[in-house]
Order: sequence, then structure tokens, then C-alpha cells
Amino acid sequence: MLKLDKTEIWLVVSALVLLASAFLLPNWLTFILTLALAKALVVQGVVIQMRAGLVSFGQGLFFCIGGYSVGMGGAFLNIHDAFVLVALGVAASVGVAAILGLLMTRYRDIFFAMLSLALSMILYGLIVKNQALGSTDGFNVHDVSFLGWMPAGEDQKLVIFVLTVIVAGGIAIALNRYMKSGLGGVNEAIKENEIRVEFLGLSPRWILYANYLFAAGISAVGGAFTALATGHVDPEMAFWTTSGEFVFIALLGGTSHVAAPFIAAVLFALVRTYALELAPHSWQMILGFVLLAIIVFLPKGLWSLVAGKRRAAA
Amino acid sequence: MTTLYAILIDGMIYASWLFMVAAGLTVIYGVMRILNMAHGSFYSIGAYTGASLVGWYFSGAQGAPYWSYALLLGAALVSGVVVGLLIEQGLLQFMYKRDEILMVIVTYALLLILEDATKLIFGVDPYFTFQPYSLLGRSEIGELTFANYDLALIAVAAVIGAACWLTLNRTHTGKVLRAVIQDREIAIAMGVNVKLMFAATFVVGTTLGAIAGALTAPAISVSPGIGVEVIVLAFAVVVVGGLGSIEGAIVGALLVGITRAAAVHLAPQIELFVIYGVMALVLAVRPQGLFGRDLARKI
Amino acid sequence: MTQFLTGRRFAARAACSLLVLCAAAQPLTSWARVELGAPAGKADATIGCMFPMTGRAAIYGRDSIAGMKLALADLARDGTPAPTLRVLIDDTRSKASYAVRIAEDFIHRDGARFLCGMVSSGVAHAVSQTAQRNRVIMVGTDHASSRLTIEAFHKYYFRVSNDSYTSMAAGARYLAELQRKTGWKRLAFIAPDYDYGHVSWIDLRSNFERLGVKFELVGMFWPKLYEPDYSPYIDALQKAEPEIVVTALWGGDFIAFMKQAASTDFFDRTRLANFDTGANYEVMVALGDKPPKGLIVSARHHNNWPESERNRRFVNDFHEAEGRFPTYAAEGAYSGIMMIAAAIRKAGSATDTDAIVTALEGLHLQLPEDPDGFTSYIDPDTHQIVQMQAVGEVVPDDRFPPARVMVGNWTVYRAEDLSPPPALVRERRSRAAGTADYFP
Amino acid sequence: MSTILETRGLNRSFGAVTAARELNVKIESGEVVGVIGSNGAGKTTFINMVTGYLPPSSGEILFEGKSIVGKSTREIIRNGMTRSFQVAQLFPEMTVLDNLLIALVAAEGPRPSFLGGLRSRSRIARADEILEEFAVQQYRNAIVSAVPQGARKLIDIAMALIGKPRMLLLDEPTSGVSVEEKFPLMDTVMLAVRRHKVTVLFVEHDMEIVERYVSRVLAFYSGEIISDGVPAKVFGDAKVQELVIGHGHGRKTEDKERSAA
Repeated sequence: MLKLDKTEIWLVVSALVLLASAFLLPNWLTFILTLALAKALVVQGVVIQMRAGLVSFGQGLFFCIGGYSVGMGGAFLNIHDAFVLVALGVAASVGVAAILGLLMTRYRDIFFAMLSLALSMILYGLIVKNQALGSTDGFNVHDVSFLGWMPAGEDQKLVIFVLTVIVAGGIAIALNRYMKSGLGGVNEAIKENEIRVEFLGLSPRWILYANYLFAAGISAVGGAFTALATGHVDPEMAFWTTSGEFVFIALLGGTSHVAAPFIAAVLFALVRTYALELAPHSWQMILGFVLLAIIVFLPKGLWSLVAGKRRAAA
Repeated sequence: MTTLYAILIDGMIYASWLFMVAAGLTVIYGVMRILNMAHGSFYSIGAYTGASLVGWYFSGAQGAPYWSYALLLGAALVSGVVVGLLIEQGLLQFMYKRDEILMVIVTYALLLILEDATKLIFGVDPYFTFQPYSLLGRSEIGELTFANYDLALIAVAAVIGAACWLTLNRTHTGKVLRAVIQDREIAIAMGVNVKLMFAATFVVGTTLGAIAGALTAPAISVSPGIGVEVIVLAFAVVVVGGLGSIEGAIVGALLVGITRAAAVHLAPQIELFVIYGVMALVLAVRPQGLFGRDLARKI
Repeated sequence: MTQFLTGRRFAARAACSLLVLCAAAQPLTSWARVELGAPAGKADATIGCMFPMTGRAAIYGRDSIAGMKLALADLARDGTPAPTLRVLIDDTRSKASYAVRIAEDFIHRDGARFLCGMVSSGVAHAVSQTAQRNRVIMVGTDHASSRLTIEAFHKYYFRVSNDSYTSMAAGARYLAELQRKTGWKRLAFIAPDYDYGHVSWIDLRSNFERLGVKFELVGMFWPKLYEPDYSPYIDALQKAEPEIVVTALWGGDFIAFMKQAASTDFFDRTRLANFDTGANYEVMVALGDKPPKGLIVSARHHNNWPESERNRRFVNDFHEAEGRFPTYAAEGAYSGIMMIAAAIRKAGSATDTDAIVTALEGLHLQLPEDPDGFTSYIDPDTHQIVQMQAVGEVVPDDRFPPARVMVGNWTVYRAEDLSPPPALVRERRSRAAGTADYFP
Repeated sequence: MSTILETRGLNRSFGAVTAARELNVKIESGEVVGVIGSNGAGKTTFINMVTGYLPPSSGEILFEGKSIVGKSTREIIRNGMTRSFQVAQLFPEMTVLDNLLIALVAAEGPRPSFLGGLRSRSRIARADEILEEFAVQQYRNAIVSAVPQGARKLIDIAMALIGKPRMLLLDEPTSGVSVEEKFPLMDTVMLAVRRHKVTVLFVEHDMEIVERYVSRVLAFYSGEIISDGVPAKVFGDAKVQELVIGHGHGRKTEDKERSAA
């Protein structure tokens, strides 16, 4: 049924290795990996739109919707099944994206970035002022069951890690297909020359709209898993510096390979964890210098380092 | 009726502060097409240098108090020029060929660096230097009392606005600058030293940000994070007014300022949300802002 | 034909990323972590404590650690045989999701039977739910929201410092007496816009209702936490022309608000009251020698009250050890360690959690906060420590340099008058059943 | 021969300037119609209206009998009328092969597939055929921004033809191309056009090119068509001589003088 190409085979292998390592690695590392993989899904949402020429400085909006849907589902609607909660998050996120997308796809580069930033700050403003949602403190996510099964305390984190790896792997394969598909190619074409795409009989606006919705969906999955893993949600998820971080990681990895955002997210998480421990007051500075180095020396991102100059070499 | 006066005057005070903060940002974007995320850090550097200098001056308590205002401006000028030159010459001048959106991310990296740099240099604890603020006393307008320092800020903002507008529209360098804004390549072809223009503009932009910070320092407790706070507000003003236009920044500051003042008085709950609401609304209707030029699609 | 990525190159990449993972795998002991007391092997019980050690609230973290050192020293010096305690302290960075993570590490990796500390109520609330889930005792030493001992109460949660209800009860009584003298009618309230701020207002209002104090609420304002610019709120407050302004702003925010208000005629026409954190030593230092007029303040611990031998020894020991005088966080942390030690001694075991819970309920222990003739005790129903509270005004006093003013003209309130009536506790707990606080 | 394109009473004015006045044109399928006229004569306005990029102030445009006024560019392209560009509009950072593959995907339908791979074997084979047909196969894997101007023009036209249009607008195909390359380029284009049986509307300044490749010429001057017919007739027309070619546009006339002197 599913004929996997070379990259997809390696994706499956990497996922299996990660799953196996779950039992070897200390649980604080699996926790960091869970968060990194969940964050990588949001970064994929940024990357898809970046490949079409749009830089979203407000992807935190859908990351937050995904997270809060899980939190609110548990606290207010008494839904405690993980799969239903994640689906709820994706549905809410794609619903919001369906409306906002009509407006957002009319804009390009700086204006798209600023409007997306403004919209995510509006959500931030709404949540911060809302008492029932614990305003700036946010609130805890209740324990979840997985199709009825309720694992004991610490195992729950392991189950969430396994679930994240599997879902992230599935999405990675879908993204790989998408990037190499006709639609994926047209995406890059829109970035290069939107008018030509129009004169080839396609509607760039509807393709960007589809991108926007797809990115919103996987960002919500990222938000949902982050909420499940940390057990807490707060308005910080929609703040513009969080969205800035997603753009940072997207650039760190580069947009040319589906695995790049995953590797970049893990590296970012590790660099930040060590930087936080070593220099609690200047970890942001370290990240700032890393970003500058990437832009100056590796415009195509870390990925171009590893994949070598495949185009020129062929 | 008094609430209407209160909203108008509070709105004016807040608008003048917003304009001072946004002026540097819109000047730099106008000429250099760089949306400077690090502008908030220049604001906080100006605030920190101003606050620490004035704090030191008053702890000694020898000189006449009114010198502290000169000290504030001096601190802003020095820190603005030094930091501006350092960044422009050290980094930005090599990157003018890069496309706009990448420059936004370069300045985001600068923001991350400068935010931590200020923490390392000035520490984490807040600076309270209220003497210059309370020195000017207060005055009554109707039954309302306002700090003279705030009212003075309106005048200072007006001066800065007029200065920017006049240099841009009524001086020779202004004409040349506008040529660079229209088309960089042709300006170079006509022998304009664009490199110098960019360096000067960037330093002016950072110094304007630092001045805004230094002049605000006496009115607030200067602490980490005020820079990040200010950037998004400055974006709202500049985007509403139209990127790169001084008149736009003035009108944008007034619009956002008065809306926020109304919100604080009438519906404090929606205060934060209302600013971004205005920004999203204007962007939806006129993406290039009230005064921005519509970028034609040439094929 | 260009392969998208040749197998060889992909393998190289996968290998290098795995290498990075393994390099990161060696146990990351967080350098910021502090360890006190007995080493891992020899301790009867391990206590996992969490405080902000970076950012603006770092001063409370530093003082709490010093307070704990004093407690461990007092336990060792004390005649009666005390349990050997191992105290681990980590940085919450004032972020709830991060604190929850540290709490779970303390429980599962370090085998901590107790969690303690936490300055922000939001962080405390998140960790409290983790403590309940893992059936581990949590002793709050510095966060004050009464929600933790009422709406979000659970069997394993205790608090050893006055909460917002106790402070507001003392404050309401003080303002009731002031009303009989000055007949003030117009009151305004301003507090940071998060859980602690809103709960403080709820507690003040319910105390006013209990005491039958009639007043006109002329304004309520909710600046965000760490707001740098209070001028719009000060202007709005002046327009509302209140006679009394009660605030729950704390630390740097409270100081910034007072300094900005001092540059206006705010203090000529209004009296500012802060019953929960106003008298903190850090605030006294910041007031310098010209405090604003009419300030009414109280706090969970004062360096100059009570004049008891125990309090004087605590403050001097702290000054000798740290070279500065303590903020109120120090006494809270000190009490936390002493309470845990006393409970283990009373229960006779350091591992039987339920026995320790029953031992703690109703436990009496003499603390620096207690004036002579009174002993603090834990309320069996709310697990909140019951202590006397002293409210006063700012008076010149340079016995504790660098502060030039301290609190004086004390009005002291009996502990029994300040605890929430059981009916109110039941009513608030039932109402909480449907909200985000409710925890199955 | 059926009429493929007809305009009735076509007007367009920008404020006071009338760029098109009462244009009535009929083009039969299979024709190669040259459009000449100095800058500002209304050529570009006419082309932009006909390709749906610019709505007319009034009048009717019928393509294969159906009105295309008010239709989006996309719909008009889907109906079989497309255009190439004076400055080749390609995807600069992608390879020439990728550019063609994108055009092939677009030709397959308005909603590109999410699953099917861009680089399917059949599409690559079809792309290679097109590269041979336009003699640009040596640039197959080169990044477009590194490809010379002439080849880029050919690729631009090739991509336009991939959508199997019935009518193609050539917008100054030889502008910016060196003199030696001009005629080989035009031969390749005309060969491909004839093989695909495409009607061509052909905007060109170079009279030598117009004369050699065009079956009919429309001469524009200040928004009106002043002459319509076979090249010999139009070039012979005194008004065209004076108003269009007289403006020193016809390179032919200058060469004659130089050679005569």
C-alpha cells in the first residue's frame, strides 16, 4: 500500500530508534525530547508556509489553541481521553484558521508576518484577561487516559513520549510526501514567482490557504502534546516571543528537508537546557549569536551543512 | 465630561510617548527597509543608562537638580550613538543585499543578544529614579491633575516629530534620503553615498529609541523586559500609520494612544487586546497602513 | 539522477544526531541546584524545595535558602534528637510548567517525601496538584493565595505562613476600627492581574461582609504583574477620589507604585494599605528616610516584631550568617523545615506519609513569628498555620540598617479571629467543584 | 477557419488618456498576427485586456465565442488563451527541469495533487521531450538564474505551451536577445507553435522579425488600429510609414540607408 521512499524509510528507522531509546534514556531527557518533537511540529507549520514565501510570526496562535483545547477539554468539558483532546485541539485550530486564512492569504512577507503577530497577541490579550482560565498563571492539565487505559504517574510521561514519536513520525512522512508532491513543488514556485503560477492557471491564494490550514492543524497537534507532556498551559504559548522561537528553529534547521525541523528542535532544546543551566542570565544571548551565525554563514540552515551542495554536485 | 478630558489628555500623553518610541523604528524602515526588532533594546539601553546616571547624580546630591535632564539626554545620545554605530558598522552594513524578511530575523537575533547584555551590565533589580519626574510638579486642568513631566513629554515628542518631518521633507539631505527610499540602485547610480546615509540613518534611529527610553526612565521602574514590551507597541503604531512614514507614525500614535486611554478608563479588561485589534483592523483594510505607499506589482 | 538524499549522507546525519543525544544523556545535574543537610544515603527524609533564584523574585529565593540553613543548624544544636534531613533546592524560574517538571524529578529521581517553598501562587497551585497525584506532602512557605487551602485544598497540602485570608482579616479589622475613628466611606482596590491579586480582593470583601463594614467601592484596577508604568492607574485612582486604597501589589511592583504615586499628591488625600506584603523588610529599605504619609502595612514576618527572644535570635543569627537582615520569606522557609522535623518526630517515622499528615494536623510549634504566650498551630481543616498578625504604620527606626524606617504603632490581632469560618470554607469549596481548580 | 478571438467596440481609458478606442478585431485560428506600434500606442493595453489581466472600460471580448470580460486570469488560461512575457517570468532558484515540471503539474488541473510525486517518471520524460523540442536540453539541471537570456525566453514560451493553449500571446520574444540568436530562436518558436496548431498574437518592434514570421499585421497608433492586413500591405501603407515606422523604429530602414551611403 504505502511505498516508502528512501527518506521515509530513514524516518521510520529514526522513529524506532527513538522509541527504543525511551527505555534507556533518563526520563528528564525523554521529557525534553517530547517537548522538542511537539515544538518541531509547530516549526513544520512555519516551514511549510516559509517554503511558499510567507514567514508566520504568529504560529503561537495555533500552538496555544491546541494546548488550551486539551486543558479546557479536561477542566470544563470533562473529556479525559488523549486522542479526543488532541482531535478537539486540531478541530478548533483548523476552524479558526479557516476564518483567519481568508484574510491572511491576501498578504505577503512583512505584512503577513505583522498581521499573524497581531492576531496571536490578540489571543494572548484575551486569555490573560480571562479569570476562569487562570489569567497569566494558566492552569493544570488533568490526567488523561489513552482509549480507556490510565497509566500510573510516571509511565504517563513515557506513553505521551511514545505517542508523540509515532504521531510526529506519521506527520513527517505525510510532510515528506507533501514536499515532494506536485502541490509541494507549486508551493516553492509561489515563493519564487507568484505571478507565473497564476499564469500557469493555478490560484496561489487557495494553495496558500490550504497551507495555512494544514500548518494550523499540525501546530495544534504540537500544542496539544506540549500541554499533555508539561501538564500545564499558560498564555505564554501565544506570546510573540514564542512564535519568534519557532521561526528561529525553522531557520536553524533550514527548509529543504523534512527531518531538518526535528533535528533543529532537538538541538535547540539541548542548547537551551545547557545554556539555561550554565548561564541562567545569558542563554538568550547564546541563542542570538547562534542565529546570527546561521544567517551569515549558513543561509540554507544547518541542513545545508549535512546534505552538502547536492544541487550543484549533480 | 471629565472622563472625556481625561481620555483625551491621557491619550495625548500616551500618544506622544508612543510616537517617540516608534519614530526611530519608522525612520530606519523608511530609509533602509529594515523592520528593526532590536529597537526595543535600544529603548531599554537608553532607559538603563539614563536611570543609572541620574541615580548616581542624585545619590551624590551635590549639583542643581535641573542638570539631571541634561544628563538624561546626554546618556541617551551617548548610548544610542555608540550602540547604533557598533551594530551598523559591525554587522548590518554587510547585510544590505539580504531580503527584507531575513533582516527582520537578524534584528530578532540582535534583540536576544542585547536583552541579555543589558541584564549582564545593569543587573536584574529595577531602577527607580523618580526625581526628574516629580521635580517638575503637577498642574490642574479642570478638576484633573497631570504631571508636568508628562505634559513636557508631549512638547518633546512634537519637537522630535517636527524635526524628523522637516529634515525629511524640507532639507537637501531629506530629498536625497527620499530618493534612497524610492530606489536604492538608482540613488547609488546618481552618486549618493548610500553607505553613509544608511549608517547615519541607523544611528539616528537607535538614538531616537534611546532618547525615548531615557526620557521615560523617570516615569517607570526600569527593569528587564521593558524593551520586549515596547517593540510590539511600536510595531502597532508604525504598521497602523504606514511603514516608513513620519506622518503615519504621528497619526498611528494618536490613534493607538487615544484608543488605549479610552480602554483604560472605560473598559480596563480589554486594554491589551484593543491595541492589537486596531492593528489587525487597519492591516486588514489597508495593508500598507494609513500613509504607506501601495507597492505596485510590476511584471 | 540526483537522489533527494543519498542513503550514505542520511546515515551520517542520523549518526551524528544520535551522538549528540548520547552526549547529552549523561545525567544533567542542574548546576543551579543547592543541596543542604545530610547526604543522600544518611538522611531520614529528603525535602524538595523550589524557589525563584533568577529574575526579579530572586531575593526571596536567596533568603529562603538562608532561612533553611538556620533551621537545620537549630535542629542540630537543639537537645532533643531530630530527624536527619536532606534539603534540595532548585530554581522554578517563576514558571509553573517548569516547576511541575522539577517537582516530578524530586519525587521520582531523588525520592523526596516532601515538597516545599514556592513564591508565586500560580506555580504553587500547579505543583500542589502534582503533590496530590503522587501523594507527597507539600509545605508552602511563601505563596499566600487562600485558594490553595480552600478551593484547591487536598490532604497533602500544608502552609506555614499567613495566607491572603488571614492578612485581609487583620486588615479588615484595622480598617473597621479606623472607620469608627475617621468615618471613611470610599475605598479602592488595586492588585496584580493574576490569581493572588484576585483572591486577595475576594478575601478582603468577605472579611468586610463578616465584620459588617459598609463602604463605597469607587474603583478596582488590575495592572499586570511587573507593570513598569503605573501612572495611568494612579491618575484613574485620583479621579475616583478614594479615602482608603488597599493594594496586593508586592515587592518591586509595590515599591514602583509608591514611588510613582509619591511624585503626585496621592498620599495627601488617600491612605494606602498593604496587609499581606507591605511591611516586608525589602520595602522598608526602599522607602529610604522619606516614607509616604499614612501607610498602613503588615507582613508574614517582621524583623522588629514580636520583641520575643526567639525572634531576636532568628534575626541576629540570619544577619550574622548572611550579613544582611531577612525579608519575610526567610522565616517562612525556616518554619517549613522546623514543622517537617517536628511532624516526623511526632509521627515517629519519616516514610509513613499518612501518619505524618495526621501528626501535622493540629501540630503546635513555637516559631519566631509567635509573641510570648502564643504558639502557632496548623488548622486541622484547612492545613493553614494559625498565627497572630500585627498591623502598623511606618515610623523612623534605624535599628536594622540600611533601612531608615520600620513598622511601629502596632495593632496585634489574635490568631483565632483571623481564620476563615468553617461555613465559608465549605461554601467556597462547594462552589469550586465545577471550575479548573477542581481536581478529581 | 473559425474565429478564435473577436473584440467588439473595445474601449479603455486611464483617467483622461484613452489607451484603446473602439477596437474591432477578428482573429482566425491558426493565424500568426503581428502587433506593431510605438510605445504608448495602446499595444500593451490591448494585450493586457485580451489576456484578462486588465478589464476594459467598455466593449466585448469573445474567445472561441465565449466572453472573457471579468474572468480571472486563471479561468482565461484554463480556457486555452495564455501568454509569454517580455522579461521571462520563471522560477529563478529552481532548476530548468523543475520549472517545466511545475508547468506540467499546473497543466494537469487546477488542484495539484497532494500525494503524487512532482518528479514522476512520466512527467520527467515529457519535460525532456519539451527540452529537446526547444533545444535547451543542455540547461536541464542548471538553476534558471544561471541560464542565458535567450534560453530563458525559450523556456518561458515552452512553459506557456505546456498548458496546450489554442492561442498564445508572444510579448517581444526577441527583445534582449543578441542579433545572432534572434532568428534561430524565432525559428524554434514558430516550429513549436505550428506543431501545436496554436494561434499567435505577436507583439514585436523588430520589423524584420515581423515581416518574416507573421501572416497578418495590426498597426496601432494612439489607441486605434490604423492598418490591418498582410505585412506587405501594412508596411506599404503611408500612414503606417509615417506614424509607426517613421518614428525610426524599423531597423530595416536604417540598414538600407547605411548600406546605401
